[in-house]
Amino acid sequence: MQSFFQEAVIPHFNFWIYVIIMMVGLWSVIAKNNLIKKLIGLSIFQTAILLLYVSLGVKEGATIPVLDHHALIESSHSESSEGSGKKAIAINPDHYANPLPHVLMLTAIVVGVATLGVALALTQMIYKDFGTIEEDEVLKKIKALHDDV
Amino acid sequence: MKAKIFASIAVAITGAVLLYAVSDFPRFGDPRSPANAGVEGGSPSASLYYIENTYRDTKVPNLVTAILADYRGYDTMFETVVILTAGMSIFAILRVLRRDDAPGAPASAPDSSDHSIDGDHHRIIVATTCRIAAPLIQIFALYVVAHGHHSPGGGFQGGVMLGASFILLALSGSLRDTLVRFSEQQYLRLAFIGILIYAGFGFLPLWVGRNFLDYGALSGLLMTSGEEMARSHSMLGVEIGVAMTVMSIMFAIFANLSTRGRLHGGL
Amino acid sequence: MENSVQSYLPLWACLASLVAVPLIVIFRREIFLRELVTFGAGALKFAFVLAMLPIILEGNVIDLTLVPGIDGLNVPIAFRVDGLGLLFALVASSLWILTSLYAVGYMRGLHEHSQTRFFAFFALSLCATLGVAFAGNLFTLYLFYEMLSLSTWPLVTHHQDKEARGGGRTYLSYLLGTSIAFAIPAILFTYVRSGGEVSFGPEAILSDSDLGYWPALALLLAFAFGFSKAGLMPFHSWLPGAMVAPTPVSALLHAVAVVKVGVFCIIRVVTGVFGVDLLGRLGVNGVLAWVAAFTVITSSLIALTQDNLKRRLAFSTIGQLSYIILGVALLTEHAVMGSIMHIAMHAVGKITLFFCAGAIFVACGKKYISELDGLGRRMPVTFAAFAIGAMSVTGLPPTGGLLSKLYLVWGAAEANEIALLCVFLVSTILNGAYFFPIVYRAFFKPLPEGSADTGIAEAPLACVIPLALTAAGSILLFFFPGLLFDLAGLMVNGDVANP
Amino acid sequence: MIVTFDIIILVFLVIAAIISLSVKDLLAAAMVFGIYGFLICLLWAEMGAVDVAFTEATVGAGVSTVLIVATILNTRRKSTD
Amino acid sequence: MSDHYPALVLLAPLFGALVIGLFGLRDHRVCLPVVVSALGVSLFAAISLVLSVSSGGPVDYFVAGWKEPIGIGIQLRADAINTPLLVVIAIVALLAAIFSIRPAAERDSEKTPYFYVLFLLLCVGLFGITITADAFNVFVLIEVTALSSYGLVAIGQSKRGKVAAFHYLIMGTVGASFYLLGVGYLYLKLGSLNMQDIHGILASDDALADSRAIRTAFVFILVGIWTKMAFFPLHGWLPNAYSYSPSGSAAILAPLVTKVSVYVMVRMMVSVFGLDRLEANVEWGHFVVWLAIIAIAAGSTMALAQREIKKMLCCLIIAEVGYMVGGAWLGDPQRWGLTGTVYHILADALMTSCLFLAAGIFAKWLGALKLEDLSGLFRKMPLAAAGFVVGGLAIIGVPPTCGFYSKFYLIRGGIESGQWTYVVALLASSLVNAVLFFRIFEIAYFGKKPADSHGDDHGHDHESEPVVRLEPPLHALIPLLVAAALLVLLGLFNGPVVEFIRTGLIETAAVVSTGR
Repeated sequence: MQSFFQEAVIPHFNFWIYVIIMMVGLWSVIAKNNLIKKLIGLSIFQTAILLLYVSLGVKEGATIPVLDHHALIESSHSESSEGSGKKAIAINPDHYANPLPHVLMLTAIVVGVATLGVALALTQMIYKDFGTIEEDEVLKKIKALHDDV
Repeated sequence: MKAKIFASIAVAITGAVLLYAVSDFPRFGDPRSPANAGVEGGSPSASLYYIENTYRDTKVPNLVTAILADYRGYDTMFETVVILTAGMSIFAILRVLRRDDAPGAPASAPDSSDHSIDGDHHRIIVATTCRIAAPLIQIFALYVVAHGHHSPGGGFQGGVMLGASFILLALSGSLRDTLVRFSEQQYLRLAFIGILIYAGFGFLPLWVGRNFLDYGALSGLLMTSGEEMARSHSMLGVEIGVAMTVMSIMFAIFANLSTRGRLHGGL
Repeated sequence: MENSVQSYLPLWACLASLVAVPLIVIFRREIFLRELVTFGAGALKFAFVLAMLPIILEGNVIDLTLVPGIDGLNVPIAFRVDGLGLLFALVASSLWILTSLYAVGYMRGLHEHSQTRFFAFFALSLCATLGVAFAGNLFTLYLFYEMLSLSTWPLVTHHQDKEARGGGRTYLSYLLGTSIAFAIPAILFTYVRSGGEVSFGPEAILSDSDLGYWPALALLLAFAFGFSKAGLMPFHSWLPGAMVAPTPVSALLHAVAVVKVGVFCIIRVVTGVFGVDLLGRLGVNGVLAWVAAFTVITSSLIALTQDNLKRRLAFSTIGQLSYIILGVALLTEHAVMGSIMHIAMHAVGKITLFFCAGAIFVACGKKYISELDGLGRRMPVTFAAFAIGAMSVTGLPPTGGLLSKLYLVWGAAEANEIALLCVFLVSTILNGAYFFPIVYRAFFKPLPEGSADTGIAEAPLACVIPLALTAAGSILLFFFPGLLFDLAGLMVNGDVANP
Repeated sequence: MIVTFDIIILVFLVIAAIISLSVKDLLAAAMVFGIYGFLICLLWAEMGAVDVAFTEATVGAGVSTVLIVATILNTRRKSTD
Repeated sequence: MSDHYPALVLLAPLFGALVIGLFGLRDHRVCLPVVVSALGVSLFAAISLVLSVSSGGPVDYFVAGWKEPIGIGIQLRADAINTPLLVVIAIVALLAAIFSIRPAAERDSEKTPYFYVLFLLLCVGLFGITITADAFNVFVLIEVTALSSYGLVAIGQSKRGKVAAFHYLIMGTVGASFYLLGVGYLYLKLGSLNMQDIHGILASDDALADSRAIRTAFVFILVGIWTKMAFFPLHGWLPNAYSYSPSGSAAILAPLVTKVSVYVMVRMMVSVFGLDRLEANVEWGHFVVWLAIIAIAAGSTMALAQREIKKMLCCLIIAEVGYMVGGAWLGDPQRWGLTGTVYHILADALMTSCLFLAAGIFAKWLGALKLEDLSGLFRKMPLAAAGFVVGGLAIIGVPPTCGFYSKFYLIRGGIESGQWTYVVALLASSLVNAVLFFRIFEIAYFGKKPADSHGDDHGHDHESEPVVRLEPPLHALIPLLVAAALLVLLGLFNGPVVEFIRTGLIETAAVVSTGR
């Protein structure tokens, strides 16, 4: 068990945790009776996927994906003065975190909030129509109202 | 009770499948993993290209903003469209449009439930501090939007903060006063103008015969030294468009949610 | 040996009645114009079919592709007129003119409601019938087959009362059900098996394919039961059910058009898809023959027990159809010729009987055979025609029915199927058994005393003339069968057979 | 990217998620959801994804919590499960 | 301007939505002309794309001009599989837009501009999904489509509509997140988001392609897409969502959203994972075909049990999705099943559009929700009833309509791949459809008064002396009749369409399977 923990879990710790968070979210989306609890579960479910994407772009000992602005300007000046085409200092990619997952996750976060906003609007209308935000009570009331266009 | 059992089964299956695959992942934080450095069979890794060539292509040190606005600008345009769609859906669901209360008209007459500021002592302290803090937040937000090229930030973050400043005013003071400053007609129009700016920047290269969203073609229009600077400036323009849309939609969502579409009273 | 001629005649023939449909609707107010359109379309259609006769008689075939099939890729829609197709088209279009005349008299006589719809759908179903006759491949055949079932449904349920609804439901569930359940898979299997080749050509589609005994049997039965319009047991009960329809519908459709389409499709399948030699080699046709034989005997027995005149005629039709299938299943030259000729003979004979049944109903509202005592004296022409029709269907000398039945028997002897030979003879006797008591009862039994003997008289002229003509027709066919022989001969050995 | 710091935040994250979903009072759930949001923002910053951290702070944790609270005040506060 | 069609196809509705947003909110009259012209431009662009693809092969379009290393920018790709779908989306959207005009007097007509903004944003999403060749971009556009469809479902007055929209949102978001998860796993193992690039790597390195992560990725992408297309076990949201939404929304959502998800599945199978690899592990194919058979059976039986028209049509959609998924996974040698599926996407979109337009007319102008309310329909609305009849016959699969031909190709695929149970399921389901629709025709035909009828399959419009005529206004009737005519046209001209699809399929499969 110890070796399994050392060899399998520690190097992928982030990925194990993201699965756990995702399952917590998924469980509550299906099992919770309260609509708002469902939505909180849904948001947690979506943030878990963010955790996967960002943690696959992490590099050990790498800084944030913003290039050191001033060093580049001096290098391009010095390089343009010597007239050599190549930039003076090469940017070592291993020093910078992988920027692509970050871009994707910006989109995913915003999509998550947008969905949450629409869902909350629907919850309010359900409350206005049925007077409750508990799933089972809402379904009972729907069966009660016989035909509504 | 049935839902709980079904949920547990579904979670168990999904969890098992996910964990089954986790052991196949590269080590966490490994700089040479396929995502970070690509696979020999495929084309050269995108992220390596971004890190090495972004500054050469666009003169923008913040890689994330560069990818966000230029390389994958098409994604971001649809992200703003997502926000606009959410705003419109919430409008369609919640907004109570009585015949007279056409969207253009300012919020209807204040009714009793709208407790204005002066009547309530505790709120005065909060309200005045917020009224002072709001402009500061907005200035910082504009800095975030403009400085997105060099430091973390950009259209989305700045836009949300601008929206948050109005939400702060609405929360501390009354929604009715905030709506006077930032009426429904204004924020709806601003939302659409934001995307118009973004799509406009994308549409211009088409006249010059270059593909959609290819900012390099705008160097003539923007009178910049080279294509790279044109890309950098148009990215800023695009970020402003995004900020406008995000600001107005975030405030619109809050205004509708807090008053369930009646746009008076509020929290 | 037969070259194909490109000509648009089959298309015009089909379109003649299709064009009539909107015209009938437009003239729904002016009754006379509407009838004129129906007759005009009938005459036009018959003329186009006649125009094709000389071409076919010279031994060549008319081909016309409407939607091209791209190298087996898609489903082509094409016409191909040959001897069999033309014979069936001749019978259908000629009898349509008479039936239109009859229908006008019948509908006026009974003041039926919504006649425009009736005539419009009548024209449409004729277009479908000719479409089947001229179909050049299995898909076009299926396309017009389905169109026929759908366009005849409103005719069957014309009265829109309780039993019309029941009849319509059985009618559709049988026809549509079997066609989707059996016909489509059969067609698709042939399409896949023959590598995309489905059009009827000089030699059969599957003739060279190495089909095993059981798959071939399954395919043949799927086709036979798929085209349930041919009324093979156990999928026959839609035909008696369809008797709820007004008599002109029963007369033309359920004696000539719809049922003959079923049989026509089966003949197409046997000759065009399997080919006589493949079936002979596998011996699969024996099973079909026995199914048909069983249908002949049982339907004739049931017909004996029926008191309703139209239902008795319906069961007799089921029997006669199985004659045709039996003839084809025997595969010998004369049997196939006999069955093809029987299409025409039975059509003319049975339509006369249905016309008489309708005339009786119009004249005195009687439907049941037990009520027909002594009517012969009151309605001499109708019952004389009935007698001639009965003789033709049973196959007695002065009428054409004898020739086709003779060829069938000759073919059975050729194939030395003694048992099937007996089936033919026994069923002939049974035919006589359920027809002639009616004639005897009408002429020789006295009128029941209590009935008002003055009121009953001949049906209106518009009904009587057509039934007289068809009766005369069946006699004529006995003396001048030349045309039928030629057309039938074309199909059997490809050149004009001398009688 | 400090591994121990990473693990601590992740553990807190899971705890915050479970608490937020199990507490009965919806306002409390919303608050803990806010905490969960800011913990995630801390995690992104620690992992080097600063832009994502900024967005998560403003959009993910900030606005979502405000919207949920606004909805709770317009509907009902007590939750059965 | 002409080589920018891939971008123009979805920019037109986007600009349309912006124009309505800016000017339409106050003045409702602006809405319709803008919508029709925007969709007209998209239709024109889609048709010219079809022409250019048929003449010159697939068209690649690199947004923002990043071409050389393929994974940098976002690539749009128009090939034989998606361009016909673009044309069908544009046509169905145009029909639905014209159908859902609400005269100012109507009850909730003040929401018309919001309806049309969401309508156009939905079209943007649908066009985007169909044209893009970037795996992540598909997720963003799925969200655009999803959000606008939640709004369209809940825009009406019906209480049940809101609850249905809520469930639709929950299941839709979970589905989209599973899809995102799948793409994440692909990116994690292959380092690229571009479909062509992913396929190149998978084709060149078999060990990697069979690794656990890639297989899990495919499972999650499939499950996510199945939720979006309401494939049987994950169909819970569809019947309520589309039957309680207003007629205008149902006319655009029902025909397109599920079909585009099926297209995404086909795109994933053909352009990302490669057909030959999928056909390699046969047991996976059999399993999915079995799922499809269960879907067809369930859809048909549910349809039989329904008393409401729209609910019944929704259950038919579930069965039709079963056809398409089954057809795609048959794995028959000449790929007739896949051709049938791609053709059925087009055919089914038009069929569902025709039926939902008719159901919308009956609900709105006849107040008929249940089947019984339709009695005497042929007498009251002969033309609308004719449209409904043609739609019904197409679903049953009567020859001249496209329904027959798509079933024909699917059955041919079934026979050639030996999946006899699939063939039997298809035939049984068309029998059930026949029972369903003739039950309605009988009610409609046999109404209390001696109603007249025309049950033939060419939609001839001839009625005898009508007593009372309740024909819906022209703006509702014309789209229905156009849709019915299109059904027959697509049927008759299935030859060229299928040939176009097959050359594209063989070419994409062939080109892609050979890797770089």
